[in-house]
Amino acid sequence: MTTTVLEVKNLLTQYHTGDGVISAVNEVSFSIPKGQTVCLVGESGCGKSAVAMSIMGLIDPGAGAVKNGEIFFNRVDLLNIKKHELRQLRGNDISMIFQEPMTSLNPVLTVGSQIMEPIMEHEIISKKEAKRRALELIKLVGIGRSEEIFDSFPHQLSGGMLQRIMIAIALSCSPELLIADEPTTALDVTIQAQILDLLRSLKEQREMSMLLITHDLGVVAEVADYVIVMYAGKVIEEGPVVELFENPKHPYTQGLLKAKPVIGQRQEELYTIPGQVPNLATLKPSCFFSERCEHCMSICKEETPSIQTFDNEQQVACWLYKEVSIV
Amino acid sequence: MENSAIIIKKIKKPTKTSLWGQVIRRLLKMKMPLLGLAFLLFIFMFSFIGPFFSPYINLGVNPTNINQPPSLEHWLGTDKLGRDVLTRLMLAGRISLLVGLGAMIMSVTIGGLLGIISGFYRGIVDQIFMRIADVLMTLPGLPLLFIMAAILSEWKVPTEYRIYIVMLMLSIVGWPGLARLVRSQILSLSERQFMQATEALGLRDVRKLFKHLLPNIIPLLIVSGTLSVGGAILSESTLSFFGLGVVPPDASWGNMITSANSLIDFQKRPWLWIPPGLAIFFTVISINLLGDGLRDAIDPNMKRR
Amino acid sequence: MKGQTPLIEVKNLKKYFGESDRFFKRNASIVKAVDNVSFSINRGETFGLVGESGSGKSTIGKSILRLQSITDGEVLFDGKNLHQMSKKELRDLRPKIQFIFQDPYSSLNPRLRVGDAIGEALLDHELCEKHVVEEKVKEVMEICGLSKDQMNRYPHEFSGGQRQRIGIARAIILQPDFIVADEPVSALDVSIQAQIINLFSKLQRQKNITFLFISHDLSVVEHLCSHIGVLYLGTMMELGSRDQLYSKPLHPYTKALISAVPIPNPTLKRERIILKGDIPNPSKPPSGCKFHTRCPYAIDSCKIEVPEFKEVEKGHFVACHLV
Amino acid sequence: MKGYILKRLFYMIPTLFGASILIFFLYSLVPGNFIDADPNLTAERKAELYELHGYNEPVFIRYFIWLGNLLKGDLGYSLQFQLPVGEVIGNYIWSSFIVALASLILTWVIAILIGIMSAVRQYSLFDTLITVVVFAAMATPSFFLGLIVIKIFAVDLGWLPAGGMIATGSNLTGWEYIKDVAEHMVLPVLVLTMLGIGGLTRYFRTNMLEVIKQDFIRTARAKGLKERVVIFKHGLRNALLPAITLFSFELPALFGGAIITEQIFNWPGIGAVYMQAFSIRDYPLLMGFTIFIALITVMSNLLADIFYGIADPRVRVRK
Repeated sequence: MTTTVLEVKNLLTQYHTGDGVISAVNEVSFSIPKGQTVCLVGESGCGKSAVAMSIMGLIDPGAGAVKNGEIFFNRVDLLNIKKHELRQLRGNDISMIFQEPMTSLNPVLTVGSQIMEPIMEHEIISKKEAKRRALELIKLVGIGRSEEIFDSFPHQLSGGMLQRIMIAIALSCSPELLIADEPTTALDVTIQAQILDLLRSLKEQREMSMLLITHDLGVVAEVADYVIVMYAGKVIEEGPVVELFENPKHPYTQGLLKAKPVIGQRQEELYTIPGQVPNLATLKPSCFFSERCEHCMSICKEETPSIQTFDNEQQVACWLYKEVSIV
Repeated sequence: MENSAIIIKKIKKPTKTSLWGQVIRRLLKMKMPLLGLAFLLFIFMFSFIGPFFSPYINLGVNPTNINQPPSLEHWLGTDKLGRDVLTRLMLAGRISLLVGLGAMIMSVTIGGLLGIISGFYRGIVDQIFMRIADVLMTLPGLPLLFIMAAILSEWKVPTEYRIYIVMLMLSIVGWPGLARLVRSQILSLSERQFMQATEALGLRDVRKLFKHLLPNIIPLLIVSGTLSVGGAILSESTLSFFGLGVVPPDASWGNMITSANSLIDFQKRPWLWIPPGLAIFFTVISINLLGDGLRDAIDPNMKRR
Repeated sequence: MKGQTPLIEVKNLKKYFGESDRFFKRNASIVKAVDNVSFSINRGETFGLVGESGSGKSTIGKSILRLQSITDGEVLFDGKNLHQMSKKELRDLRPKIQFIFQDPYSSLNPRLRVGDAIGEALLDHELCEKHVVEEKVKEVMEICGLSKDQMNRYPHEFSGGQRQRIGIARAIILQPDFIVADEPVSALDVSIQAQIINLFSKLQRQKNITFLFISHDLSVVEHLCSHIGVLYLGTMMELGSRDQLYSKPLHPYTKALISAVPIPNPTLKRERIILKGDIPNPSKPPSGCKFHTRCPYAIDSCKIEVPEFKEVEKGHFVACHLV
Repeated sequence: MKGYILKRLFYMIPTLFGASILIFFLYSLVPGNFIDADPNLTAERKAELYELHGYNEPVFIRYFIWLGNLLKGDLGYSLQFQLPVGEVIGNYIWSSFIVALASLILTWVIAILIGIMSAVRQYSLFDTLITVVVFAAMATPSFFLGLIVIKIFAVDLGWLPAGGMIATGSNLTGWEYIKDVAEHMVLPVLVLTMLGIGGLTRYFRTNMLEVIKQDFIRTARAKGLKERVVIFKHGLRNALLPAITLFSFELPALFGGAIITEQIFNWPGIGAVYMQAFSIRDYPLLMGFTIFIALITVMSNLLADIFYGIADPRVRVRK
């Protein structure tokens, strides 16, 4: 069994909002094998970004906090180490890129200086050497005229270029794990194709594991080795990408796959999942998808189903499969 | 029943939620603004109803006990004409509060109106008003007030009209700031998609102004209006202190403090000039707390001025 | 149905933005947001306008309904030139041509009850008496999948999807002939998006409304639109019916666009065209064919000559030297 | 950028012109003037002076004469000092300047520090305390604060002189003189600082809160930078940026003198001179002084934009 880079166990992250405390990440467990790309997919408000922020320890203390669970990174529990120890991991062994490249860089500092920052922070290195490394990184992420780009300001570059710079920053200290929170959502489709292609090639070259967060099932199919589907703060289904797409088990995953219009496979009427995501503040113990589920049974309304593993590594949390397999 | 979803959640009877109801509920949850509101209510009662309870209501000059320190009969002592300082403080409060509110109402009306017109109609109208506002804002505030006050005292305006003129003066200096704020709010609202929607729906200007723009301007007017009352009271007290605002025999907190100009009163009789100063201080601080609270209650993401 | 004059005709539409300062005649940098675009939409059709950011699709949408002035060209609605008519005439025509906005959180007045927002245009245009309006509002809310009990609520009490339904109800209550929908579903999640897309299909069938559907999402456009135009940097690259464009795309940009859309099928092996470089700066567009800087098949003449927008087969136009 | 400045310069002219009209006609409205107010002048002497200063010309003509001199840099002639207004301003401005400068530096240093600190430690006790202090500072009438400060420090405790610039009747020189002036300066500077601290602290706090919410702060943290670096290198630089425009708005106060504080502490600055001129109707001085401040205000607005352009790369460096 390949070693796992990251192991998340019963992670519980809560936010206090206008109408009470919500469990944005509700007892979530999963692991990321070395060199693999795991995709965390779900609609807005399902808690996928909260998972990433919990791992990085970037939850805004004023808004919420990680309440329970463990996050093992190379057998070290990130939730129980001292603040400065976690800080030394960030940007060094685990790094992150975000959705909005246009606002993710400091507008008054040059692009080059922002690439050099993590290198100078985490390694004992001269400024000259750091600059050389930065110029190399700019070339690595496929941007020509690296010298000119080094001295330019963020507002002078396009969205696509800025996202490449973010990737360069994230890779500056050759991290073991790269977390990408909706990296291509804000980009045009032709630029998105470039960035996904870049991420894929970088992953192969550097044997780097990646946690990619997205709401777009197309992106998942293109980049993922393993998929985790989240709904209302819970993991409802996970499995290897091919099995999950060919034989989705959870009604929500099936619904998502049928609801998305696909080029070349036009249907007359799109399947729709009725209703909308429930208010996380008023959730009672039940399957959170029960209100919108076609196969809803009485038990679905009373008890929350636990994760169940099948022989081909696929897992699902749904009462439909409870009595069938006895694993 | 084709697939378009009907909202599953059963709605109880269609309650008529009101926006202002929510604002008040939010406001009641905030400690500091409530404290401000409580003090303001107290100071209003103190100034407008207080005098009826005081035995010295007619403020009779009483040469026998002049300059008495605070005592049981005169909680805040008496002044050089033997008048009861506490009662005079109450009556002075009436004038200061009236001037503050009056000035606010005038500058909000003038500033609001001109801001809306120039923000909505733009073109030359906008240029003219904004140039005027520029000129007024270029002149230093205080000297401008002094000049106007000087004109006032030269024209021998009868004292009872004087406070209304002071209100007018304060609003002449006050309206440009507000007009600028309202104008920029109108400009940013007009960029919003729901205003482009009124364009697409072909609604008449009247409906755009009163049904769409105005309701979205009210929060700004309320907050800026509240905060400007504090500013007006401070300016009035400064003018009156220099004998250019409210002049005796009328009393305002500002001109009560002028008693501090005589050396003996300043050193030996602090009860003459400290209470009015504190009255101004606590009133204005309460107004600012209330105004700040109102801003967060009405529109949490309104830009802080 | 084909012989009829089209409901909407756009002829050589141009829209230039630029800081041409009158006093300080500097070399104002002009942005040609819409650069000589022409197309027409027949009654009952849904015409899709596809393009990436900076392609000018939203500007075209707004210019057609005269929500924006235009630099040059003509827009004919049922034969009448929208940009020539008086303000009064335009206002009277407004109920016939409606607009659906993209952002559910900014397209509704936060301080106006939802029922009033939907019904106010009926009142303002005096299309029916006051007491009838409430009935019409309830009826149209039902059609759009909203419960009529929520008439007196305010926008902040609704989810993104519901707000978009309100925007649609506000437009169709006036029984318009033509609706421009500017990226109506791109701000929504997949499950909600499907609900709104189905609502659009229902409106097409039952209300026989002609749509101009603007989007950057090629799969949504393929699902809803009968004819599609592909825009790049303000110029129309290719135009044709859904089958013509999706089964045999001619322009390299269209091919690249279609191949760039990720397909939710991990086992699908397909030859991917990944374009190099970035979308050029609109104020300094490339010479000749604007796409030549990123086109894998670009030859010399692409750099010099602007390709002619020619009809390669019935109703299928393309602007490319190699076709 | 250059075009923008030219445009601003272009708009400055009507504003200044408007200001000059407003000032002149406001002053002309005030009946009576210095000459009438002087009792020991005989009737013909007054007529002579009227003639000399052109008082019997119609208002418009007098305005254009005044404007003509203004354009030639002559701010008019002060009757009270028998000196050109420019000179009077020149003599008294520097004493106002040192007080205003001292309080400006003090106010800005304190405001930046506590404003940033209370933003970084939002919702802490320190933050609530600062908010109360800010509200108090913004609610205090300036003259009243002056009186209270004099009562406590000068009268009751007697640590510091109550007013004036130098100990009365002393003609110290060199280092002694500076020490004496400094001692007299403490209270006025303290008052001006306390008055100014409120608004500015609140401005920096709001600015900093706004900046801390930005995405690039989160990116800086994700890079593993120390919190100190994230706040002071990334956050502070962006929070201070708009403050540059605010700094230039302080210029008029720097030269205009604090009229009230100088009056309360009878500090011989330009503000006190203004008040004095006011009571004896020395209009040329008043008008000259007011247009002088208007000019500085307009110039400082322009400077504000220029500084901002230089400081903010998004404006300085075109795409």
